[in-house]
Amino acid sequence: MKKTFQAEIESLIFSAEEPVSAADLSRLLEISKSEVKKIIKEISDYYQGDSHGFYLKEYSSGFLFVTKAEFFSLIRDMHNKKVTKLTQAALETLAIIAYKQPITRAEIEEIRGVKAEKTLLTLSKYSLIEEIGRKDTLGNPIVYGTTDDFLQHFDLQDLTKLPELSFEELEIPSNDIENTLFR
Amino acid sequence: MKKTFQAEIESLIFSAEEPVSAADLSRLLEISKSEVKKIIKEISDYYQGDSHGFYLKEYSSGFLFVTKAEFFSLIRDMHNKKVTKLTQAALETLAIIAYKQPITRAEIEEIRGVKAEKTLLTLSKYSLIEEIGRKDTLGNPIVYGTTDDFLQHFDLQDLTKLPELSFEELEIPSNDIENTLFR
Amino acid sequence: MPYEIKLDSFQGPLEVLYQLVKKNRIEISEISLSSIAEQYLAYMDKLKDFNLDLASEFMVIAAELIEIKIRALLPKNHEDGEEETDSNLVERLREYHYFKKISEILQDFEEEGSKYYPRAVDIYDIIGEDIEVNLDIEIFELQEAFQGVLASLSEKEEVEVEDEDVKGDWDQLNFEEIKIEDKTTFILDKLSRVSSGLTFRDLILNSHNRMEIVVTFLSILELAKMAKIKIKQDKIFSNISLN
Repeated sequence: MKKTFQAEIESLIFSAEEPVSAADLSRLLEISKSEVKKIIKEISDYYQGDSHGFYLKEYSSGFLFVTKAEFFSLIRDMHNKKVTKLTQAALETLAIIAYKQPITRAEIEEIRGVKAEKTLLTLSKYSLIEEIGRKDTLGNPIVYGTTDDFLQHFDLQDLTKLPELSFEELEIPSNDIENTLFR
Repeated sequence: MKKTFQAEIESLIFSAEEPVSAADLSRLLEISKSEVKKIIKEISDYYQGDSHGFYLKEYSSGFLFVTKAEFFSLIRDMHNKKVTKLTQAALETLAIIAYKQPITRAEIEEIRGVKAEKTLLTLSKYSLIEEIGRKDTLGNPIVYGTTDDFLQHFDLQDLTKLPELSFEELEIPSNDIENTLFR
Repeated sequence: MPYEIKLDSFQGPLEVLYQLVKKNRIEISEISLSSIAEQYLAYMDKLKDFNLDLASEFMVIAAELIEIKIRALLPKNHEDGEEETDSNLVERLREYHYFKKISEILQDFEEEGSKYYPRAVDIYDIIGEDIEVNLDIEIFELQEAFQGVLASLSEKEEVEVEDEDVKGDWDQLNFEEIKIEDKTTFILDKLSRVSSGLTFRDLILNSHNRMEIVVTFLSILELAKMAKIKIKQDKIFSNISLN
């Protein structure tokens, strides 16, 4: 029987902490990228089956084995897993960067009306954003963009999957008013 | 078709930080231990197959998925070119030891709410922690502390140079300490 | 009633305006903004005692609001015949609103994205043989991890309180109620035994949960109020020293 490298690819992806790209696998196994992709498709189909608790998930930067979403609460309960959530300020800043990248700090501050230095620093530390260059204006300010980790964190395959809002969706809600100002 | 819990068991073992015992699985899934063992045998046989790169390994304290020995050099090639992050479990455990040393395994497990046996072993292998003595209580448990390598890795002169705790960071939930104080 | 002031995650002027728009259930337009100008100014008035630097950021928007208000009060000059264009402020607020909404959607995505767990055991355990790794951990990660643990501990504590079968093991971690008077006595006692003074960090170093840290902080404020100690902080987030 012809050797298919399925087991090799499984072991490599399984041992990885970050998504593994088809290009990396092709290089490591010295087989063509199309061959790698064919095998990945087979593995992927295979673990989709109901008898498996994890599957091969495709990210923008490659493939990673992760547990299926349906077992989320079971796993969380048993393993006492914590869920990390970003703060409102972080989410808003990320939203702005995601939609307007490349964008400078001053431009972000203009939109949010508050200083962004600390938030940008923290988002960089967590590899959710990165400096992607300099703007060709006075002072050559740094411009920021989102990273692969950003896509992974929000379960987005690529930036085109970011939500778009229509005019109707932008109505000020009238029922979920929470007055945080004068408390 | 009869529901067999194979997928649930796979997902739990796959996402575990420490080996998962049949007793734990039986309790959590509310099925008999013999049922669990039967399913584990099936999963185990299944991954022994040549097309798989990892298998279910039995430890004294339970089961874990690990890669097959034959792929070791391949995996090493992939990891050699990359930097590795500590897993969340290892990172938290290291943090607890750093800030609260000397500390026993039981105390660490109490704080994190999960077992710490393998994690402590891993951190010891990385020379980040070591046994620094015995506690003068029942059973004289081992107490752990950080190593000189630890200080060197983080470029710290001594333990008093560990960063101070602040409560204005990304991951603190929104009902954070500032709100509690200033509302 | 005291109004909310946050130290760092401070609500900027646009957020204040946005919350007022929500609270008053009005549209984002010049006409409606003019109706809430007073509320904004009233809020700003209370705020300005706290931080002049922040107040100045508020001032810019206040000026624009006043301009809008005045324009709304003045009789319209219909002979102009020109379409009124939205002010810069209305535009900014709409954009702010847009990203607020987007960030809400992102929050749902984040929730979704957090449902997939990768394998969690270390590479060592998976390969079963020694492998030379280039460990990449930074000190801030350690700090964050510990704070995360502390945070989840205090959440757990809340749950455990309701649980009748709380195991005695918690005693070991001193999870009993911490009283302010006990803490103030403790702080004074500790202060009396050192000559160089103490920092807030010294006092919370061995805290078992966030509640204890909060109590420590409140105790310090209490002692300062009673003029029993002096506290000093050079800038936000720097250490607080006690004398």
